[in-house]
This record gives sequence, structure tokens and C-alpha cells, in this order.
Amino acid sequence: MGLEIGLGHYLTVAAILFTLGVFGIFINRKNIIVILMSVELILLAVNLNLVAFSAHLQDLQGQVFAMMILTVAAAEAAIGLAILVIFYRNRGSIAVEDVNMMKG
Amino acid sequence: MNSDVTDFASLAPAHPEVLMALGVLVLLLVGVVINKERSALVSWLSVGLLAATGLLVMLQPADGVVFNGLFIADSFGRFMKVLVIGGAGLALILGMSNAEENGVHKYEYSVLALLATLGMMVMVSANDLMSLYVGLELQSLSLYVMAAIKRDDARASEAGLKYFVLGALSSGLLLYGASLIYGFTGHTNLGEIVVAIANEGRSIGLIFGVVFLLAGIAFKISAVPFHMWTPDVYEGAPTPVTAFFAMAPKVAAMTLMIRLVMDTFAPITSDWQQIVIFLSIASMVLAAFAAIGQQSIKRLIAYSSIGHVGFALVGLSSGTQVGVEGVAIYMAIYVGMTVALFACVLSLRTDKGYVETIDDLAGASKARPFVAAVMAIVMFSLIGLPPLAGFFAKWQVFLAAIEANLYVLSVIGMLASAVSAFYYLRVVKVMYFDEPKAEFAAVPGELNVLMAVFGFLIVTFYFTVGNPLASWAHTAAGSLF
Amino acid sequence: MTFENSILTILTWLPVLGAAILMFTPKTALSAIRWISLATTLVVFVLSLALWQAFDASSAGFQFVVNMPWIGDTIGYRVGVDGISVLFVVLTALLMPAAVLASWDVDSRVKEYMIVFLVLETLMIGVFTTLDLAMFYVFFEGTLLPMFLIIGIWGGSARIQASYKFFFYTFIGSVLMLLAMMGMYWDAGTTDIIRLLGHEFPVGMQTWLWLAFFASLAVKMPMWPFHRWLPEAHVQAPTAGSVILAAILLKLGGYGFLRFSLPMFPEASAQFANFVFVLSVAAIILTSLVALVQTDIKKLIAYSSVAHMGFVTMGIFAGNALGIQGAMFQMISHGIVSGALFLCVGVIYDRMHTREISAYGGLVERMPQYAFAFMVFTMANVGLPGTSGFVGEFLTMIGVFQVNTWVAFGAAFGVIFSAGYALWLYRRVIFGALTKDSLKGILDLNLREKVVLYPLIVLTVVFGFYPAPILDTTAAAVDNLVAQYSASIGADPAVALADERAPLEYVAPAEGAAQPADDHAAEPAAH
Amino acid sequence: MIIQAIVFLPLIGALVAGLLGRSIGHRPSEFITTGLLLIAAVLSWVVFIPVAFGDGLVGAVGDGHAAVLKVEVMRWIQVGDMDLRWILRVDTLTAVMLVVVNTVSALVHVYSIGYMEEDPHRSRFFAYLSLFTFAMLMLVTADNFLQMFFGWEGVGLASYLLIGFWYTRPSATAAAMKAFIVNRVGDFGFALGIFGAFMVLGHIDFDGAFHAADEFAVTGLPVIQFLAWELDAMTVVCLLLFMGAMGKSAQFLLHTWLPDAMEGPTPVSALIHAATMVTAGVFMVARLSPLFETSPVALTVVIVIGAITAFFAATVGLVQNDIKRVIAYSTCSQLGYMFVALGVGAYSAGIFHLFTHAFFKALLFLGAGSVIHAMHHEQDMRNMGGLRKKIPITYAMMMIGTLALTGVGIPGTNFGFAGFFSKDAIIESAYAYGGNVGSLAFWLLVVAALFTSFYSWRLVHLTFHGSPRDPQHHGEGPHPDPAHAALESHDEPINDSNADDHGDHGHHGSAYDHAHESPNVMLVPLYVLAVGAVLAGVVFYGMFFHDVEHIEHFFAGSIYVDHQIIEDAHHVPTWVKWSATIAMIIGFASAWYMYIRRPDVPGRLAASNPGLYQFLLNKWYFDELYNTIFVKPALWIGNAVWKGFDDWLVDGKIAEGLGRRVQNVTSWVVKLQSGYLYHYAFAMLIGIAALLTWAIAAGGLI
Repeated sequence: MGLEIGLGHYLTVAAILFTLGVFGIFINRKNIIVILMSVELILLAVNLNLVAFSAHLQDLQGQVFAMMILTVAAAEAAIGLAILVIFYRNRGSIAVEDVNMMKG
Repeated sequence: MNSDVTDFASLAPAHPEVLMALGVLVLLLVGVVINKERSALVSWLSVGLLAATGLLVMLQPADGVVFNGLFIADSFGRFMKVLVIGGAGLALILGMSNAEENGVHKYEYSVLALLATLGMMVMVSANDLMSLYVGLELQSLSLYVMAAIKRDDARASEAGLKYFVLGALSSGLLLYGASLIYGFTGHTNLGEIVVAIANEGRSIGLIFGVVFLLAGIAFKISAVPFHMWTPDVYEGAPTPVTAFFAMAPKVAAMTLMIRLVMDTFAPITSDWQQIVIFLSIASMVLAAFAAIGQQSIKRLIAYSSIGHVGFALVGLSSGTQVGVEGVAIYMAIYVGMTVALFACVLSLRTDKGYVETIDDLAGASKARPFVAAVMAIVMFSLIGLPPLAGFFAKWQVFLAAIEANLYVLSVIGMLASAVSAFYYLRVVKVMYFDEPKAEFAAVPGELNVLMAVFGFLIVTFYFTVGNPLASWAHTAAGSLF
Repeated sequence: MTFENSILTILTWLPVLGAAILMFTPKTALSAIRWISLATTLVVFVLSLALWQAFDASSAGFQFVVNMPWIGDTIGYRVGVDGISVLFVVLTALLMPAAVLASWDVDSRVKEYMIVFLVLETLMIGVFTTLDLAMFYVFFEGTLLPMFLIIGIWGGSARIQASYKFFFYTFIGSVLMLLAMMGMYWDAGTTDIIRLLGHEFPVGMQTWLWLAFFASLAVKMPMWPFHRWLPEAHVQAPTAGSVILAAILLKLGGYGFLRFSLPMFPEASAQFANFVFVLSVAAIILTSLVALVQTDIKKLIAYSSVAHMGFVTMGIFAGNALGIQGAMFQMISHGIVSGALFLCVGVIYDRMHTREISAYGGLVERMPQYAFAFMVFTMANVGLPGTSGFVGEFLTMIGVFQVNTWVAFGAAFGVIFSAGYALWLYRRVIFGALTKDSLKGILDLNLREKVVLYPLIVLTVVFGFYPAPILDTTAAAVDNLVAQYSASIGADPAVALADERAPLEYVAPAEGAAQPADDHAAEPAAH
Repeated sequence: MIIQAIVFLPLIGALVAGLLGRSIGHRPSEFITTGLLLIAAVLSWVVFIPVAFGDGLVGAVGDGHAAVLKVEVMRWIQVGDMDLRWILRVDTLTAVMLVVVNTVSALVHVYSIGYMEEDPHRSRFFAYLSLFTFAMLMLVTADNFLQMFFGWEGVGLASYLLIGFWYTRPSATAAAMKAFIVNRVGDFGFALGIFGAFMVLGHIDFDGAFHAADEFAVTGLPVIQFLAWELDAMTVVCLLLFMGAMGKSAQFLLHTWLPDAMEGPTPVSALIHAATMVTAGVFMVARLSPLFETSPVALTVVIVIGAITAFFAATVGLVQNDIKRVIAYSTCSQLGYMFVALGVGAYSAGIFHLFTHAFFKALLFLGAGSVIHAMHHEQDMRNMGGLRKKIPITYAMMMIGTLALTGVGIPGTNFGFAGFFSKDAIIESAYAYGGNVGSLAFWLLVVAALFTSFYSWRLVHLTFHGSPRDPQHHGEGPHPDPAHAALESHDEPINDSNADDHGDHGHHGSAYDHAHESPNVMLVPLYVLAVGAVLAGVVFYGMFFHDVEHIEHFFAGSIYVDHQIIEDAHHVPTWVKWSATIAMIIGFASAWYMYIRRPDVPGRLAASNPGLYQFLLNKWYFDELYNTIFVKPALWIGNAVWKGFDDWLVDGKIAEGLGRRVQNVTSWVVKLQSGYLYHYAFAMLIGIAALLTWAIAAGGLI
């Protein structure tokens, strides 16, 4: 008997991805690029959720939503990298530890 | 719900946004074609565009839901849009006199500001998780860039970076919540979600969704514990940008929050109330204490803005019409005070540049009595000391809280405001009780005007704007119920 | 726009108008600034006299009432005065010119100084004239702002700490009162004080409301042990600041008790009366003793103010006509006397720039007129019959004696101690041989100081021999207040005698025991 | 109209001299005040004569209790059911007091013109004197408790100002303060008594109060909850009121201020601290006799206190060396006599003694003043002696005064000096009162009489007889009193007393040689008073004590008259009638023996039992006692509360401690803002987690 892949599994996977993404942001102590990737991971989890739900609900809105997220995510990544570049120009480093001129 | 978008007139509710969008594109072209040093022109044009849009919003009121229910226009939205547009426009004006120093003289700055404003207007009018997300991202992306617009400044770029990373995380949270809500209600349209929740009742999944969604928005209004970016970004970003951050985006995000909790999640009030109360108390208390330790004026302002969000949420947590009314009035007054505050900060320039730390203000009352007076008035008003505007703001929100029997919340809030008085008074003390250290440069005209106007309004609130504002907020809040 | 409906509005806002004019006067035109402020305060004073003259003392209700909704459906523009508040308006208007004259020689930031004072006057008058709960808070709390600046900017060496203490003591207390006011609004559905006075708050709620109000008013009063900010504020504040602080700002507390605590929360007031009595007696005895050992003139007078305020609270919560009338009179009298005392201190401070008692001695040699004025006010402070200070103390004590002999007994010690510290001060400053070289050249009162002090001397003595103008003004309102109060706490409305008869019983013969007592109650007291 | 004139003329004088004195000069102010006082004095005799010898008070209306004449001046305090007015009330008692006050006051004014002629602040002095007179008149014409309290405190103020008149002398200002504050202690009781009377009787005017007191005969006595106890109301009220009397009349326990009050100029001592103010307590008790009659306990207390005072003050008087202090203690002692009379119910006798005492005691003081004036402000009797030849007139006057004070006269006849009649009347009624209290009082008074005569004659001998003893004058004979050196310090402020006011140190050299008779302006008052001291007794004996009907008719109900006691007093055994006289003779003899015959005896006596001597010399150590148990603790508590409670606890610990806590929290919170992205993100996640758990848990979904 093949195992029936249901909504629950999709959600679980998404949840795991999401958690990974979030942890990637604050466990990682090295590189900001990793953070950007983690953000993408989060968005991926969200999209997975939406698609799974829309399939489960027999409803298109979820997939439309997912499309939008993809496009916006692209723009977001572009801007993020741009800012990263500026920062690198100013500080000559993109190590996470170095992003703490301002505190308190 | 009218799905026919071919007819432009039928888009009346969205006309301001349309105007704004087209205007931005035009200005973008203008900015590209004209040469750099005329960019002040673009700034003034943008202000003009904002003014026009604002007038359109006020003079052509058109309620309705368009774009297949993605977009809603009601009097509450209008009230908040006016605040957003006003805040944005004033922030631009604040940046005029000192564009060069702050690196906001490039025409991109104005364009980005307008785009952000457009995004906020969409947020304000969002009636669907998708439009909500799109508007919010349009705003956020523009703000990320604005934060880092002073490219050669390390602090600015760090501010941009921090803002971006955390902002991305927060929109991730928000999206995750949105997806859950969609999944457990089967709808993305807020109106339909209400119905669904009302019918199906609440489930863990839904609550998860609500929490994540609200967390995402809490980040935008910088409520504790999602506030951590605020002090750093406020300090790092150029002052005019900080001014922009401190006003319009908060209003828009707050509007979003109100619309969601009061409308969409009305059936599960008891649940979101817990969350909002938590955010409110955390924000008020932490801001009150953290601000005492600050030396930099902008960090102080950052924490004070966090605290004020907390006070605004006090009104919201009551979950009543009076509460919404209170929040509306609170945001309006908050914007007014912030404008005056930044006008003061931007007009105090010593030979060493703009005042950075509080101690730089020493003796300002002797050198620049007018600026100092306005600043002192703003500080007392931020404390919430009568008879200044700030008091009436607090009066409204706490009135709502008391009505909802949130006594503990109210007492904590009041004590927090007492503690917060400590650091506001410190500014007054430095300006008035201490001896002057440095000379202050002359004050640009438009800042004088702003200080005069808003200082006057803050002082005479009870006589001038108090009554009209209250009645307008009343009708605005009414449209949510 | 008749006299009836405009006078209070004008009285309240005229000073701000003056301040606005000052704002547009060049800061270098000192004399212009001084004269404008003086003129403003004088006009206000004249108007206040007109108000008092037009006031109908026979009616217990509010007069010159204006009542219209203003902000939303909560806050309104409501003004009016009754027998309790009208006198405070007059007192404020009376002392402001004195304060301005006393500040004639202020040389730093004269313009801001006068502006702040005029604003302060508006706020103070507003407290007494407004009939809107929220606006009461607005004015009540608003006074913090100018006073903070006055102490902080024009104060003495330790001014900053003093101004902070002043601010936070009062502010923290007041925010609780603000919440209580909101609760009252939701319970009564209005912030209109007239309607609130008619509203009966649930007993359980009263307790909390009373406590919240107490938190604010007791600090403002100030009642022991919430008084610690007062000596510091007084010592640091400039002369005029001390005058206003002692003469008027302290009275806001007493006024609050009379306007809110007693009539609106009668059950709670009755329940807390003994608590207040204890604090009052503690204030009278302990702070008097503390005053006895002070080395700083202003501090000594400040502590004596705390003691005198103890008589006020005691009288108010005695809850009978004697006590409350006495408290009212004591407040007015203390306003004049303590204000005058601080003016007197200012006179020598301006000359010697020290407040140390030990720096003085034998002033009477060189300043006989000053010695005379100081003697009059000292004696009024001691409560010598024939000065206004006596009437208040006597009435409050005889009023409270009817209710609780312990309290009267304790309070009577104030009679001894006040003589102690007041005469001790007078002896060390005025009497003795003029040996200190620094004092050899000191000059007697100049014309300006005479103009300030002599009228106050006259008032002190006149009200001592003929207090009727004040007592008659307050009588109707107070009787009404007492009637309601005793009715709602279930005491016999027939005020003084009923209270005093309560603890009396007669030993044999039993029949017709209390009979003759009531006869006395009926028959007029004098021949 | 005549009444207002009597009362307010002195006030006018005081205001003129006080406010305008500097501008119009000294002479005018002296003449104005003195002239007005003389007029007032004459007028008060005009009022008094018909009362005494005619058919009662002119224009009086029989009102319930008393034939009384009331003049309303104006309203005072009307609150609730309390209606206070300024009313001048004149009845026999008041008339007597008017005469005493105004006569003595007028004479003192005249006398002062001479006595103070060198003083640079004369106009102020006369203003004070007249002010005092006004206050005293308000006191005696009071129609309600509060008006009496007004006069009461008013005289207190005047006494304060006059004692401290020479303000450059620390001892003077200190004495002034002491007088005022000790009086305030009494007023503490007086005030509470007034409150109590108003509470119990429901009236604050005398007539109403007396009515109410009578009612008790029907209703029985009320009981009052005073402090922790259920007490007989009238006893409480009367005792509290009597406390006031004790303060003002310097009775035992509250007497300490009177001797120090001698720091004031001598005319002041004569007027205030002998003739008038100190008798206010006596007047008050007499005035309130209907109330006191309702409380036997209170009356007993009055007797005991009075008797003790009479005895105690006399003992101290035996050894004092300052001429004025001797007379002061004698005053204290005589006041004790008066209170005994009041206590036993012989109010008229008490008033009688008050009346006569006013004359001879004022005479003695003014005489002493004349001596001091002659000796250039030397007050220590050990430096006097043999002045008889130098100032014969003063000597004669002092003799008359002494005879009157010691009560010289022949019992059973109408021959005797003023003091003889009144004092014997008191002693007899004390005996007649009987019981333990009565006999105790009787014996104490007799002994006191002995002492009185002793110290009076000692004064005369030391001052006028023998030979000059002032240090510079090489007189023969040793010091009659030991411990001279020991006492210098004690007398120091008095010795060089007026030196700084009158730069006449030169005279101090040999005061005796320069001693000179006083001018007439000072002597005439002495003559007048001397006449009073001789005749006052015999003339008024009838109406004050002799037979009840006469008393009844004379006082016309203005005081309570106890027939029984008076009758009994007239029928005491003969030895009682003679007791006082015998005591007087013994005293005289011993004084003659010790100071004329064998001047060395006192020294040996004192040396043989120093403890007793020091005990008496230091006035039973009352000042030291009070200083230890009242003054010091008060200051200590004040300091403790100030430094300990206010500053340390409230300010240091609570207020600023709170501030420090806030700072701590702040520094902790600021550390949270580490500046690291991952901490920020972590915080957000923690927030999410917290919100989730709270929302779900609170929502009851788990």
C-alpha cells in the first residue's frame, strides 16, 4: 500500500522549511548571504503552504498568491543584494558580526 | 462587488491611488531627464503630487470595494490616508533644507518616498491578504532603499541592511500567517474570512495564522518585541528619512492592524485582545526604561515612538469603537508632534553639524529660544501633560481601555508614562537648565513655519483642532462597525 | 456675551492674552514687559473682585455657568463658580500682582519669566472655574508645567533636583486620579461636574475612586508623609514661585477634596475619615517639631505650611459645617499669610542672598517697618486671635472636636508648637543685637515692597476681626455640601449640634435626657 | 458709649503711638497714650461708683443671671449654629476689673514717663502698654469664650512684646519667648476647654452656657467621651479651662515664666505681672463660677493647686536676691491665695484679694522700680542697704506696700491695711471649707503668710535698713547672704541689664553715693497706689466679704455666691482669725532677727543645710526639669523625624531609591539591544513563541 501523501505532510514539510529558514537567520554567525538564502527558504515554505492549501481547497487563489510572492521575492532579493553591496563598499566585510556599529 | 474594470469611473474609490501611481511614473521620467542640481524641483513636485492626492482623497470621497474585493475605500481609510499622505509630504518638506548633508537630494529619494506612500495607501485600503501583502512590500522595499540612500555612509548602509534583513523575516512571518489563514478559512478576502471564521469558529491553525500575521504587522509598527530594528535604523538613517519612517509607515501599518483585528478577526476578539495587550504593555514599559539610557536624540525618538505605539495599542486593545476612535486621534496627534519634533531637531545645527546627542542641546534655549520653546512644548506634549495635545491623545485611548475594564493595563500604562516623563524632561532640562556650549546656526524658513504651525496646534489643541478632529475620527471609526 | 456668561471665561484666559502680548514684545524692553504683566494681573484682580461682588452668596448652586459640549462627547467647555471656588479665584488674582511685583528685580530671561507666570495664572484660575472633570485635570496637572520651569530655570543652586522631585511626586499621584476620572465618566456618562455631583457612585467603586483621588490630592496638599517635595521646592524656587506655590498650588489639593472626595464619594470619605485624621495630626505635630529645628528660613516656613494644611484636611473630613468652613477659611488665610511670609523672606533674601537663619539677627535695628510686617505675619502664622490665622484653626479644631476628641487633642498641640518655631525664628532673625557687619548697611522696606506687604497686613488683620466676608460667601455652599454629605452617610443633617450631641448621654435623672439639648440646638446662641 | 470709650481709647492710643510714634516723636506719644488712659480710668470709676455705692450698674438690664450691660460692636464668626459677636459685657465683676486695670494702667503710664525717660524707644513702649491695656479690657468685657480667648492671647502678645522690649538682651528675648510659650501651654487647655464647653453646653456665649449649666440641675450631668475615657463632661471642661488659668496666673507647674518675665522694664512688671494680666486666670474662674460650681472635682483641684502655689512661691521668695524676683514670687504666692478662695466657693473673697492685691503689689513694684531707678538699674539687694536716708519717700511707700502685703491689722476690728482684710478672708474661708482639702489649704496658707511677712521684711531690711553694701562703697559688715559669687552668673544679665540701653556705666561705680530720689512724675503714682493699699480693704470689705446680702446686691449675680461658706467663714474659731496675724508677726520677728540683729545668721543657716538652700534658690529646679523632659525631647524628635524619616527614609530610600531601581532596569534593558542581527531575529522568534503559547493557552485551545 503506497503511503497517501496528504495536506498534513505538506504542511509539516513547509513548517520544517520555515523553521530552518528562521533558524538560519539567527543561528548563522558568518555571512549575510546565508541570511538572504534563509529568507528565500521562508518564502519557499510559505509558497508550499499556499499551493498545498489551494490544492486541498480546490481553489485557485492560493496559487495566485504564490505567484505574487515569487515575483515580489525576486524584487526583494535584488534590493537586498544591492544594499549588501553598498554595505560591503563601506565596511569591506559582510560578516554578520560586523553589522553592529549601532547598539544600545 | 464590481468586477468590471474597463470603466474608469467605476474605479472612483481607487482614484487617489491611480493618480499617485501615474504621478510617480511621470516624476520618475522628469527626474531622469532633468539634470541633477534641479532635483529640488522634483521634491517640490512630489510634495505637490501628495497634496493633490490628499485633496482628492478628502474632496472626492467615494466608498466602495473594487478590483474584485481586493481594494476597499471607506471613511476610516480616508482618515488614515490623509494622515499617511500628510506625514509623507511633511517628511519630504523636512528634508528640503538639508538634502545635501543627508544625501536625500537625489530625485530618487522623492520618487521612492512616493512609491512607499503609494504602498501605504494600498495597505490602508487593502481588503484582501494579497493586496495587503503587495502594498506592504511596495512600502517596505522602498523604505529599505531610503534607509540606505546615503550610500557613502557606513551607518546608513548598516541601517538599511538591518532593516532589510529583519523586514524580510517579518514579511516571511506575515506571509506564513497569511497562508495559514487562507488554508484554515479557505479565503484570502478579508470580508469572506470574517464570515468563514464566524461560521467555523476558531482552530489552532487559525490562531497560528493570526499570531504570525499580527507579528508581521507588529514589526512594521515596531511594537515590542518586534521593535529591535527601530533604534538602529532611526539612528543610522539620514534624519529626514528617519522622520519619514517615524510617521507615515507607522500610521499605515497601524491602520492595517486595526482593520484586521476590528474587522476580520472580530469573531475572535478575545484571542487577539490577548496579543495586542501583550504588545501594548511590552512596548510601553520597555520603551520607557530603554529610552532613559539613550544619549543620541534619534535613538531617544525611536524609543519614544515605540512607547507611543504601545499607548496607541492600549486604545486598540479595548476592541471598541471608542478605542478605534482613540487610536485614530492618537495617530493624528502623534504625527503632528513628530513633525514638530523633527523640525526642531533638523533646525538645530552647530558648527560640528546637526545635533546628535542630547547634550549637544545644552543651552539651546539661550541661543535659539524659539526652537527650544517648541521642542520643550513637544516634549511636554509627548509626556502627555495637559493642556497640550499629547494629553488629549492619551485621554482618548485610556478612556477606551477603562470602558473595557482593562484596569491593570491602564495603570501600567499610566505608570509607564510617568517613567517616560523622565527622559522627556531630561531634554527640557538640558536645553533650559544647563549652560550653553556651542553656537547654533540660523534656522531655515520652512522649518520655522512648520515649528510655528505645529507648535501652535499642539498648544491650542483644545480650542483649534480638538473638536473637528474628534468628530472626524468619530465618523471614521464608525465605518468599521 | 453678557457679564453673566463671559466673566469667568475672560478671567480665565485674560492672563494668556497678556502672555501672548508679551511674546511679541522685544525681550530687551524690560520695563515694558514688567508693566504689561503687572497691568494684566491687576486687571484680572479687579475683574475677580467684580465677580465676587456679583456673586450671590445666598445660593448654594453654581453661578455664571456656561455649559457646552466641546471635544467629542466627553470633554466640554463648562465653567461656573460656587461659594467654595469663587474665593480661590479671588485669592489667586490677589496674589498674582504681588508675585509680579516681588519679581520686579528678576534680571535673567524676564520675558519668559513673566510669560510663564501669566500662563500659570490662567491654569490656576481655570482649576477653580472649570466645571468639567477632564478640564479640571487639564488645569490641575497643567500647573506642573510652568512651575517645573519656574523652579528649574529661576531657582536656586539645587534647583534641578527640586524641580524633578516636584514634578514626579505630583505627576505620579495625578495619573491615578486621571484613571479614576475616566472611571467616573463611564459610570456617570458625563464629565459635567454639576451632574456628577448629583450622581451616586456605587459604594465599592467609591473606595477606589477615593483612593485614586487621594493619591493625587494628598501629594498636592501636601499631607504627611507625602510632603517631602515641598520644602525642597520652596527652598529652591524664586520668591514669587514660593509665594504662588504656598498660597495657591497647595490649595488645589484642598479644593479637590471639597469638590470631589467629600461630595462625590461620601461613603468612602466617611470610611477613610479616621485615616485622614491620623495623617493630619501627624502632620500638625511632627512637621511642627521638624520646623522647630530648621536652619533655613524658607524650609521652616515650608514645614509650617505642611502643618497648617494638616488643619485643613482635618477640618474637611470632620464633615460638619464648622470644620469645613474652618478649612475653607484656613486655606484662604494661609494663602495670604504664607504668601506674605515668603514675600518677607524674599525681601531679606534680595538684600543678603542667604536664607540661613544664623546669618541674620537684630534686623529690627535697621528695618523697623520690616520687623513690624514680619511680626504681624508671624503672629498670624502662630494663630493669634485677631489675625486671620486664628479663625481657621479655631473652626477646624472645634469642628473636629465634635467628631473625635483625640484628633482635636492632638491638633491642639499645634497651638503650642507653632508658637515655638515661629517665635524662635522671629527671635533669631529680628531680635538680638545687630552685630554682623554684613547687616550693618541693610535697608528697610522700599516703596515696592511696602505696596506688596501692607495690603496683606491689612487683610490679615481685617479678616481676623471680621471674617464675615469670607464665611458668608462660603456658608450656603458648605451647608449644602454638609447636608448632602451627612445625609448620604446617614448622619443627622442638622449639622453641628447634631454631631456634637451624638456622644453625649446624661446620667440620672434619665427621663427627658436629651431633651434640653435639643432646646439649646433650637434657640439662637447669643442673648 | 462710655463703655466703648473705656475699651477703645487705649487702642487708639496704642495705634497712634505705635504707627505714628516715629513721626510724631516721643513726648507726644507719651502724652497721648497717658492722657487717653487717664480718661479711661476716670470713666471706669464713673461706671464703678454707682455699682459700689449707688444702686447698681447704670443702664444694666437684669438678664437671667446677672444685671448686665451689653454693647454689641460687630459680628465676628457665624458658622452653623455658632454665632459669635464682638460684644462688650459689663457687670459688677467687669466693673471691678475695669477699675483695677484702668487705674493701675493709667498710673503706670504716668510713672513710665519718668522711668523710661532715657530710653530711645519710648513711643514703642507706650504703644505696647496701651495695647496691653486694650487687650486686657477686651478680656474682662468678654461676653463669650472666644472673645475672652482673644483678650487672653492679646495680653499674652503684649506681655511678650514688653518682656522682650529690650530686644538686644538675649535673656530678655528668651524670657519673652518662654512667657508666650508657657502661656500657650495653658491656652492649649483653654482652647480645648472652649471646644468642650461648646460641645457640652451647645453655646459659646456666657449667658447661653450658664443657662445650659443650670439645666443640668434638671437633666443631670452629661457624660462625655474624652480621649479614651467616659468622663463627667463638666469636670473635663472645667479642668481644661483651669489649665488656661494656671498658665496665665503662673500657678504651680506653669509658673516658670513669671520670674523670668522680670526681664521686662519694671513698670511692665507692675502692670502686667502683678496687678492685671496674671490675675486674668482668677477673673476667668470667677466669671465662669456657674460652670465650676457644677464640678466639685474641678474646684478641689483649684484649691490644691492654689494652696501649693501659695506655699511653693513663698518658699522660693525667701532666698531670692533680685529685688524684683522676690516681689514676683510673692505675686505668684498671692495668686495662689486667690485661687484657694475661688476653689472653696468664696469667689467674692478671691476677687477682693485680687482688688486689694492690685494696689499694694503695683505699689511695691513701682517702689522697687523707684529704688532701681535710684540705684541706676542695680537690682541685686545684696548691693543695696541703708537707702532709707537716701530715698525717704520711696522708703515710706515701700513700707506701706509691705504692711499691706503682709496683712497688718487687728483681727475683729476694722483697722488694718488692705491685704489684711482680703487675706484673712481667704484663710478663714479655707478653714471654713473644712475637710482634708480645706485644712490642708488652711495650713499651707498660714505658713505662706509667715513666709510672706518674712521675705517682705527681708526685702525692706536688705534694701533700706542696715548700711550700704555695694561693692565699690566701703561699707562695713559682711554679706548677709552667702553664695554671692555663685549667683553672679545667675544675676549677670540683670545686673548689667540696661547698661547697653543706657550708657551710664559710670554710675555703677558707687551706686549708693549717687542714689537719688525719683522725680514726682514717678512718685505721684506711688501716692495714689499707697492710698489704695491702705484703704481698699476697709472700704470695700463690706461688699466683698462682710455680709452675704451686701455681696449679693453688689455682685448682682455676676458671680456665684455661696452663702454657706461665707457664713461659716465668719464663724470660725478665734485662733483661726488670729492665725494669719500671728504668722505675720513671727515672720516679721525672724526677719528682724536675721537681718538686723544678727546679720550673720542667714549665712550660717544656708551653710548648715546647703541642699535646701540651693533647692529653694534654684526654684525647686523647675526650669531644669522642664528643659530635660520637654524642650530637649521635642528638639530631639524634631531632628529625628527630619533627618531620619524625611531625609533618610522618604527621600533617600524611597524616592531616590526608586530612581536608582529605574536606572538599573534601564541599563539592563539597554544591554538587550546588542546590535547583532541574530539577537534581534531571536527576540522576534521568542516573541512569536510567547504570543503563540499565550494565545493558545489563554484561548483554551490546548
